[in-house]
Amino acid sequence: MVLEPRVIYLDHAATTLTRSEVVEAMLPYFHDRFGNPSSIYRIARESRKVVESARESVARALGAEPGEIYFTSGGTESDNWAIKGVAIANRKKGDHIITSSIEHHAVLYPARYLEKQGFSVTFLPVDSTGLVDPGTLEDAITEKTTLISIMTANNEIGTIEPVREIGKIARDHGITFHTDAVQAVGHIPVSVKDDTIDLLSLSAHKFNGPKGVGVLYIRKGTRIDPLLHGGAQERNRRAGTENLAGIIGLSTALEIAMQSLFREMERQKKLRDRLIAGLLSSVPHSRLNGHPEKRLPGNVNISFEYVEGESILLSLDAHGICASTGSACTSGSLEPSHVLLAIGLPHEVAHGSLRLTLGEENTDEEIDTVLGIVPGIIERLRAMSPLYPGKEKECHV
Amino acid sequence: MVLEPRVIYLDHAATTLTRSEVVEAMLPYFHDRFGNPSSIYRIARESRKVVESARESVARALGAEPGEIYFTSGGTESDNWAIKGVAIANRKKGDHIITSSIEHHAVLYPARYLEKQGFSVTFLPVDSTGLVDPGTLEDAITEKTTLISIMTANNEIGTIEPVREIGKIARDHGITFHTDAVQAVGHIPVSVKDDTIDLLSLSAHKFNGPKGVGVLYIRKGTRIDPLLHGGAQERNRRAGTENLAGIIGLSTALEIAMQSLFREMERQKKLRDRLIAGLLSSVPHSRLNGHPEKRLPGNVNISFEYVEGESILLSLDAHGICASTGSACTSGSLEPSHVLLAIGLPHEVAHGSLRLTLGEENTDEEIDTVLGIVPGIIERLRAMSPLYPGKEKECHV
Amino acid sequence: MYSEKVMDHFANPRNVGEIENPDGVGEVGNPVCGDIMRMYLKIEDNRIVDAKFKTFGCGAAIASSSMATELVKGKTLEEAWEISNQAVAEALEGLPPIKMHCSVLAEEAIHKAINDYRVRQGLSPWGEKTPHYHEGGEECELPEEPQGTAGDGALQR
Amino acid sequence: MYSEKVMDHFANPRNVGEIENPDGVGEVGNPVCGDIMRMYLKIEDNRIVDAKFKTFGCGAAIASSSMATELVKGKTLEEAWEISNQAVAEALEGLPPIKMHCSVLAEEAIHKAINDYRVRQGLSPWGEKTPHYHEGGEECELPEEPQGTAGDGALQR
Ligand SMILES: Cc1ncc(COP(=O)(O)O)c(C=O)c1O
Ligand SMILES: Cc1ncc(COP(=O)(O)O)c(C=O)c1O
Repeated sequence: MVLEPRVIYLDHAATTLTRSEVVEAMLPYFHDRFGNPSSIYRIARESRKVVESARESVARALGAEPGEIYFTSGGTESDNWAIKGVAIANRKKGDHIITSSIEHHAVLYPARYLEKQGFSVTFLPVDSTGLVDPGTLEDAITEKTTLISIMTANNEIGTIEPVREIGKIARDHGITFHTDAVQAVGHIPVSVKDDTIDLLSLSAHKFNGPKGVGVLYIRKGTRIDPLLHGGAQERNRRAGTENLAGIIGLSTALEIAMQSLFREMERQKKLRDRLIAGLLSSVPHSRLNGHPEKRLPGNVNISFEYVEGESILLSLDAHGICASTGSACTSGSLEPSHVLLAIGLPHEVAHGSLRLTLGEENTDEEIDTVLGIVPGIIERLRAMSPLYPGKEKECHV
Repeated sequence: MVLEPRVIYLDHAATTLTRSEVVEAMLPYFHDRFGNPSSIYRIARESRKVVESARESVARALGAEPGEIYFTSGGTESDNWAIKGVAIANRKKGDHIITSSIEHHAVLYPARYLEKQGFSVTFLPVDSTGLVDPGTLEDAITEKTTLISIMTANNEIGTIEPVREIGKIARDHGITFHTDAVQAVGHIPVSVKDDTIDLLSLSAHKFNGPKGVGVLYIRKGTRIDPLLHGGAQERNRRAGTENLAGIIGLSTALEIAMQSLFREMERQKKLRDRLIAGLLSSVPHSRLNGHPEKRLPGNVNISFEYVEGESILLSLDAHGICASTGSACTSGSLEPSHVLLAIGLPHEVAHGSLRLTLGEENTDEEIDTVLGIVPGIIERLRAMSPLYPGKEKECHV
Repeated sequence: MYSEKVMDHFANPRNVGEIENPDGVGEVGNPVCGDIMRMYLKIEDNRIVDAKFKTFGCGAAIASSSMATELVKGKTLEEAWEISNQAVAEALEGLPPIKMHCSVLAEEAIHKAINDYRVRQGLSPWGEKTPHYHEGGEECELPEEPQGTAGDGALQR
Repeated sequence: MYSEKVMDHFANPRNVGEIENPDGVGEVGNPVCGDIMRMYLKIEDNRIVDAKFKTFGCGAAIASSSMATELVKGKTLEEAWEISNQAVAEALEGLPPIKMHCSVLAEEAIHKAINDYRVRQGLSPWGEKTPHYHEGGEECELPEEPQGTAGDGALQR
């Protein structure tokens, strides 16, 4: 990591650096091998070839067929395409879709947009650890349900959903199943075959690939309208000149991530658990958000009562630590994270959440540094807080 | 140009190489300065800053305000967003839109999709040079017209449309005006202010920037729905983690293109006119498609009767010349270019078209080479053609 | 995002704490919305001789509280009453548009604390502006989805 | 896109030209659709002793014509009749899916030329397959917009 020497980057769920090897792999496709894959001459045919081998490589990583992989501009486009494309293509069949209340906005807002267009949407609740209950989901299915969209893993609290069970339920009812796996792919094993997934979104910049490129996996035979109409690219389903370098970057990054998947999972889990245990034990009035075990290997999300998240982030930033919060104050809205509210946190506690997400370059020493810094920050902010009952009234949790 | 020594690239309307200076400018933003512009810590704030200064730079090039520039994944997304976003947001006001029959598929197909959703669309005819008639356009306006979309310059035949007159008509009738300027920006002067344009699409890879990034200019006050719903990026209008490196690439490429705009226009016009004159005089039964003067400086489009375009391209490719055709045979459809049909070419003549589009790196010597090679190729193919009346029957045009 | 002045007042806030036996106290905001500001005033001869604050909130909220206490100290009540949220924001060398409401909170906290003093003194309170959206927790939701019209000062992240 | 064999037959097509006083001629395709193939046969003792072609069309159309003339030469009419479009495509080491119709054209051209000969000889023509979509110009449009279902062999550019 060539950041400033002192920077400790713990916001990998927001974005990751593009690995040097990936940048290397992309570089020839900007200037030297720039041919448009849709053209006919040799330099264009070479572009076509690398796009198709990238497609094969992505398909292998997901347990899919190459013809089921569609390159997009990122997780948001993939999600929008899946939700709106399936709902609208199947409108005659039914106008009901099911999703959860903790989806990323790239799923939630398209669903709300569909509501405005006359669709009906069920936003399933989750339990206090962020899990969707498959039974509740099955009960929500009606004759008009055409789409179920449940994320593989949550971006804020890291909870891993029972995708396999949900996939089975969807299949049993003949309903199309989409999963937003943007936080999962490259981090935990994902198989569209094993989990009977019909559509899956992923985004390169979440696994050390470039920003602005993603994939929508679409199982063969799935009814879906295009979102981007135009040229005949991507087998007539996703128009637009292919982002050649981006596609190479995506597939290269995914290949590298898959090679060390299990090793890196184990390594991050250890760091994660040490970070969680250390923070909970050293800071009173703190709680872990998300599931204790069914959790992304790199996700730590803790609420510190009586303080507000943005002021924690600013304080951490002064120490060179990059992190994230579910507080509304960073997002320009006044409502804290819908995910933290959905797992039952009171507003004021949701405002005091801190998300630390690990990546490959994080070390044991960095965890030590963070554990040394956070308690002091929280203590200082609490001393300023009119809500804090004070040390004397503390009851350690 | 670091292509193989012998390659003569004459397909700049399809895509261009990303300039070395542009790649240089992008590079730091993959690995070293990769922060998510929406985050709060220093490395993220730096990303925010460069995105905003890229926005200002693009705004300057178009005569727009920075707050009117929205980064997208390319020309296709910009076109889709403009057409569907405006039509749907204004549906209550009216359900009629006007466009031309020679638009790029990224405009035509969204318009056809809207037809399926119950909108009515007028596809204006063009004259034999590809010009839309502003009077005909004005006559097509009804009380229900909410959007006019006419391209600034055509990608196949290079015809430059009377955008200023059309913009004025739209403004006079209080109708939103979109122009697909994907082939124009960076190649001819474009000003959203002078031409009273409400929305404008552009794409970086058409002016030596990277593929997979574009802009939709949206005049302040324009009613439009988002196409990509999700995060709060791009002032809540275009969700998705910003393609940081791509955005830098786009703005850098545009700055460089604008610096030498007039000089390069003059240079390319000379090459273009020499190429046109040389081909028409050395190959019988050939005709220029598009307007003789109102024409992109880099566009040459000629039909050679009795031969089919793909076989011309393959023959040129054998000589290292990269070109394009309006023949259906390269596109996998059987219908030749809708643009060539719209200007009145018979199908069989449309199949025999050759498009050569110039770029900055093309030289006088390359034009000489092409002029030396093309006539022989056409002659050879004609000798194989059952349609060719034979030399003896030739009447030079 | 934040000016150096904001960061300075966030990192080294002036006048943090409580005043024992204050002459006036004003609390505004709502923890549900993510910020709450409490201002303590010590008043002698119609003049603010000391001010302290406690704030739960973002960087701008803490900096605005700090700056507001600095601004009121030494002022007469009439002078202090006239301190607008713009004055607080300007003294901080500007606030991002989405953080302007923190300066509004500061202005409201000053008004509340002064009126608390006036009521304790048996005086009638001065007319406060209608509190901004922070007063009612249920009102702290801003429209999440974009409005139909571009460029109309939509939120910038 | 194209195999080396296709490129070879495109760059160096065998048997281009016409046969003076041919025994059979078959023309298929339609210039409106961008390809037309004319095949000339010289037939002696029920055997094709020479074949030539003229073709307006894409690389695959020219290569298929070239290969088809090569394949029929020396064959009896019955043997030549059995040459399928797959046989032409295989001899070319494959054609892209969207170009398979060119091999169909070649098969049809062989059939037409043989039947032309048979009719000239006063024989009844053999039964041709129903011509593919190229025969009628108005039918050469393929669906331009994607169908509703993914992965069902949609066109690949
Ligand atoms: C779960 C999830 N879905 C979707 C997205 C959107 O992806 P992108 O930013 O690549 O558009 C993100 C990340 O931003 C995410 O975490
Ligand atoms: C006129 C025109 N509009 C739109 C597009 C689509 O742009 P992109 O390929 O960047 O999506 C192109 C080029 O492909 C074009 O030439």
